[in-house]
Amino acid sequence: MSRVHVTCTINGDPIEFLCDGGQTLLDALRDEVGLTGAKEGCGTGDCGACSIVMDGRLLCSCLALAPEADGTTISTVEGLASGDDLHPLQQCFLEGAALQCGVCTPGFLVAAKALLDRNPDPTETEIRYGLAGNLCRCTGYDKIVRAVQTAAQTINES
Amino acid sequence: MTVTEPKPSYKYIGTRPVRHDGVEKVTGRARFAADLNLPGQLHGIAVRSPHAHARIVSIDTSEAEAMPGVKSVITGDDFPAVAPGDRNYDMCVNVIARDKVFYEGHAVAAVAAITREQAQQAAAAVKVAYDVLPPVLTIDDALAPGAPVLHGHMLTAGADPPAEEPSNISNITRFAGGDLDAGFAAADLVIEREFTTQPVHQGYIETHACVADTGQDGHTSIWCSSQGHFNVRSSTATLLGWETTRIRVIPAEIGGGFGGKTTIYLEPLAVAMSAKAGRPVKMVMSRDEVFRATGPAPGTRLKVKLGVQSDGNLVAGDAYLIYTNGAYAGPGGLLGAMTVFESYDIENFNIEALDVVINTARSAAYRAPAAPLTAFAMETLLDEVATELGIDPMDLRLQNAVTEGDPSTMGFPFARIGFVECLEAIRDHPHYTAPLGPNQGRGLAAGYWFNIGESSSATVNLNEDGTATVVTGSPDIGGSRASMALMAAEVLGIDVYDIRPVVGDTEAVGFTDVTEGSRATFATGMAVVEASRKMVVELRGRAAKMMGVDVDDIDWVDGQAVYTGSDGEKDPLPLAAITGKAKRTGGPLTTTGSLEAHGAGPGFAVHLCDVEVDQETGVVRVVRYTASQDAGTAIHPSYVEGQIQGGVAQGVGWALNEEYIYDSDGVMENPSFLDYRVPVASYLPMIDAIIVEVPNPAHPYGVRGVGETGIVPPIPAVANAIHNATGCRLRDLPMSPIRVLDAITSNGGSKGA
Amino acid sequence: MPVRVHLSSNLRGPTGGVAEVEAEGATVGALIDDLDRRYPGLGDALRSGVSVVINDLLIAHPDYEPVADGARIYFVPQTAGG
Amino acid sequence: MLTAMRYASPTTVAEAVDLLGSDPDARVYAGATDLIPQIRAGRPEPTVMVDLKRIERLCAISSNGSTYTVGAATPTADICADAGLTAAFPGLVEASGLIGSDQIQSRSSWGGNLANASPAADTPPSLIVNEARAVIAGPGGERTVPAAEVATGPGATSLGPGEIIVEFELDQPPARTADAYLRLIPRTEMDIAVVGAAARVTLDADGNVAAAAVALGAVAPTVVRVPDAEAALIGNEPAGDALAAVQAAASAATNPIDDKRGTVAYRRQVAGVLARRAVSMAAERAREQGGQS
Repeated sequence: MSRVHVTCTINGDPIEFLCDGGQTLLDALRDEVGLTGAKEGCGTGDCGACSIVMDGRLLCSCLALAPEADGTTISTVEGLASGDDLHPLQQCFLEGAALQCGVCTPGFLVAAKALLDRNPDPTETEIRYGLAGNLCRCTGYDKIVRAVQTAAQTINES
Repeated sequence: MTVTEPKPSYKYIGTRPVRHDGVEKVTGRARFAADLNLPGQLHGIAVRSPHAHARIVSIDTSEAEAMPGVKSVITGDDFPAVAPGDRNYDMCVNVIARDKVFYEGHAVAAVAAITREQAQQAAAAVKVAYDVLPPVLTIDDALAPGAPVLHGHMLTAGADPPAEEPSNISNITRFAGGDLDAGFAAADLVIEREFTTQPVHQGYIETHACVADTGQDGHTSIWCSSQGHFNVRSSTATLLGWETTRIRVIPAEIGGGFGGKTTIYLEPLAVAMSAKAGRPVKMVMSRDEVFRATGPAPGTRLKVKLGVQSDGNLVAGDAYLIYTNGAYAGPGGLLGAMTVFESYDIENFNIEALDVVINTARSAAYRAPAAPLTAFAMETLLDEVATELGIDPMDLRLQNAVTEGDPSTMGFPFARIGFVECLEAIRDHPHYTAPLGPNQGRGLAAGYWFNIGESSSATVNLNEDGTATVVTGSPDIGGSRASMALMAAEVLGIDVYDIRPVVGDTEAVGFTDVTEGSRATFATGMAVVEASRKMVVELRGRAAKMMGVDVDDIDWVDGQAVYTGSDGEKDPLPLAAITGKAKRTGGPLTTTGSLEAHGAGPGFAVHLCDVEVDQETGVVRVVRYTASQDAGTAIHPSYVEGQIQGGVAQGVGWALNEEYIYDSDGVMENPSFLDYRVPVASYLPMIDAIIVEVPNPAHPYGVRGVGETGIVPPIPAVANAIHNATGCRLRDLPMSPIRVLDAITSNGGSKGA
Repeated sequence: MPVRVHLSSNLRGPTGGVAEVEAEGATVGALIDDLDRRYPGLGDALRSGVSVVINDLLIAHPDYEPVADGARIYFVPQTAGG
Repeated sequence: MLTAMRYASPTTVAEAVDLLGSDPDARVYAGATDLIPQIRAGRPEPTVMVDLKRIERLCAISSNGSTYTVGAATPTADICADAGLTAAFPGLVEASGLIGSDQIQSRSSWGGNLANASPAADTPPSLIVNEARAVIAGPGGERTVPAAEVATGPGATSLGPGEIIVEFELDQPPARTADAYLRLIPRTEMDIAVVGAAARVTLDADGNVAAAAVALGAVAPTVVRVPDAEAALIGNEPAGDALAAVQAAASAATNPIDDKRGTVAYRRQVAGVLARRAVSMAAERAREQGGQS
């Protein structure tokens, strides 16, 4: 059984890894690349905890096969901050107490970043539908929605 | 918005600092149990029963053991025998079945291999021969004459006369007070209704996971996600028949629990396999396993009857409650009995509660266990009473609400409680009188939950630079580290960011009970305050030494030792000046607080919910929600609001969509987040959380537990709102579009009585 | 000095349904021993899964808790939580 | 997940057809939003996953003025972002946008939605009322069939061994024509339709219905057309009795089952309600469009 050699760019870094043909991208990121920010909450694309962006598209990495990453550019939650400077979304999640247990937080941040990249000034409803693929069982979403609103404002003002 | 009684002014308590573990969590670096990998690690998978009820005839592991990469295969035979009736029997045989399986998903064996795929293939190769038994799946099944009895040793506790034959009723609880017949005779209105509810899951996003590493010396370390690592240690030791001290449990970050991680499932299996293979073993449940094999909240059938006088005075209450606790005995009925009438002053009452066992996964605690369901019954009945008598539902509750000195169901008089204040906070909120749109309705409901104390430990270490490390034994599920730091900052008088709150492992901090019963900020907070106060005594002593004065002349003010004696002026000594000289004044500055917390204070909540109902499809949308809750004192208000909002969201899901669906063989039909529908962001409105602060006199800062009460009122609040919008009373959960449309259709299709 | 002890209604089997009884003891544990002498079987009921409320304070494991003169003691079932 | 499974990413239709035709256990991999969870659960066990997303033709949207061509693997996110499609087929685009979350939208496609042959799929009813044609490539070359003929039952299609849907063709609708799609799910997002209803209406100059199509999802083994509803609309104003007839005809056309997501009675009743609302919404859109043309 031969493993597949994948070359891609993750969070700006050139990365090579070996994976099985049937391995999910989530498992490869976590087990082969060592990036454990994306979490497996369901394995069926229903919770969004494994959200990443591949070639500009937001997706659940549990529903992608790892070999598909060859030649792509991927960003994960680990790439959201620049050095010590947190992304405004991260800062607003912190200041707005938009996380409790924190296990869904990486997925929310990645999805919210994709949402704001596409729609820099979303309404509350657009945020709620835009993040409907990410489950949070702790917060009731109130503070998450507010944090995304505040972050959008911060980004738009800067 | 906060309703506040006159209270001491605090410098740190009540502020909203960024949580100390926050940066790690927003950058993806926080380590949850499944994120840890050890060198040489194997992957473990449980083999689970496809049958809801069966006798295990034989287990053949030989083929699995011979497969490539397989290093360890275990069955129940690898664990010490446990006798039926032993106090740990249920827990032990739930983790791994012995002679019988009691639900679909019950673990019967486990395998560990080099890769997860090898383990999966080997798990599929374990051959289990079952003698399938008829499953007991509902309350009616369980209570039917001649029903198959799950546990041949189970005699009903609390039965009068004492039970002589085994049955599926594990426990009967009875509470009574006053004269029930006289109470109903004095009533002008008597209403009796029956309610049914289905099991629901806590739905934490992180599945159960652990890594166990057993060394040559026979000691093991376990990294895991749990609400209480000391409990993981003792339970694992019990299952393995090991001395507790052979096990060290290191708490990973925990991705939600809500009661579901107060018990154990994987750890003893991982340890046993690790011991057999001599390598670390990691186990991570799939979502499917979480649904099938870990504890949901009970399903129920509840019958409640109220007697009311025409002025709204509640004079009699009769409740007959049945809770299914899954495959083993559980406390659902007892807790239902303790909560059903607890919020109201009803002189004459009778409560009988049955706990029954059925062939579904063993129930685990879920946020205010049992109370959301008794509230569903009681608070919708009150709504009906208000409608019948033409009394405003708020006035009806204010009139009958328990206040300080009123007797609880159990007889003791309530200490200072904040129920009336919570009601008033909602009454005075603009939401209460805001106009409703077409097809909209508004529902009011209240809820009650205890808080519990138990054992907690904290250590305060002052560092050379004048900062402090606060180590506690309570896993941080929802931001409790920040609360610990705030309380320590308040006592020590140093900045909250100069305190590093840490959750210590079982060998790094004193024994601490499970994070349950909303106890972390209350009880572990007390331990932090005690350790911090001891530290202040110590610091005053050191300062006195440094200043050369009597310790009685030193006060501790805003993080400094201040001389109050009459021997002239002396410069105050800030904490950092004292820690910098610790070596010369007596050595390291470390104090501990270990205590059994007394005086847990009951918490009340009052919720107001607006729904919009599509009268042609039965689809219900929650369009506005306001919730008040007595927090005693909100240590970190943002996280108190978060607890309230999270409770509301879970309660709304429970009300409208969530349920376990089984086929006729007891196989779960919806074990995924697709078909087990927890609320998504687009399903909910903003949730306005009003913190009411009626301090708990038993806590140094007045804290009441806040984690659970918020899930109690939403179900009846939604039900009452649906009634207000449609004229239909829904008494069966979930209030799905199918049920709502059915109710509307049988009601004549329009807003009726 | 005897104190007044209140039993939640599920604990009243051994007292024949009587809610409030008298007992003596310097600690709650001693009180339970005394109650067991007066109402055989009550001791067992009070030693497992039972808390007390003394002077508004809920105490989950009260065996060695001192009982002051004039105290009112309420025995209640222990709670759990999630 | 199977370690032995291979991954292939052909860049031409011919390569894909070769791969699929030469191995009966090869599976098409487009979005795989259903397939990957199924494989993880142990069934099916493909030998090779043939990723279609690197074949340009399968991911392109184009129009020659009279016909739109949409690659079968085009992510529905791209379809929703396409102004031409949105103007011409608002209901079909809405249906496309309802498939799962934004994350799923990056992967879901018309081809996947149709070939997966779930009776509850969101886009097939809309593809059918818009008379979409599926261009199918296989070992024997290409053929074009009505989209309605692809799914033949739950999980079953008319696709032969080695055949894939390459693209869809949709004719530019005539004037005063619009479609709509409504579905019922319990929680606003992230759900499988309990009932889906698509309608397309063409109005004449007087505002009466000149042509109509109504199709229902999740109420039978395959999408159900409702000819009685269509007949009731023709020549009439899309209001009052005509809409009531649509509702009754739609309910009557259903052949639903009881399952964990819905009951027969509920599906039947709600199918009528949604069909009526979808017709009404499509007619409203057609009317607005008439004002513009």
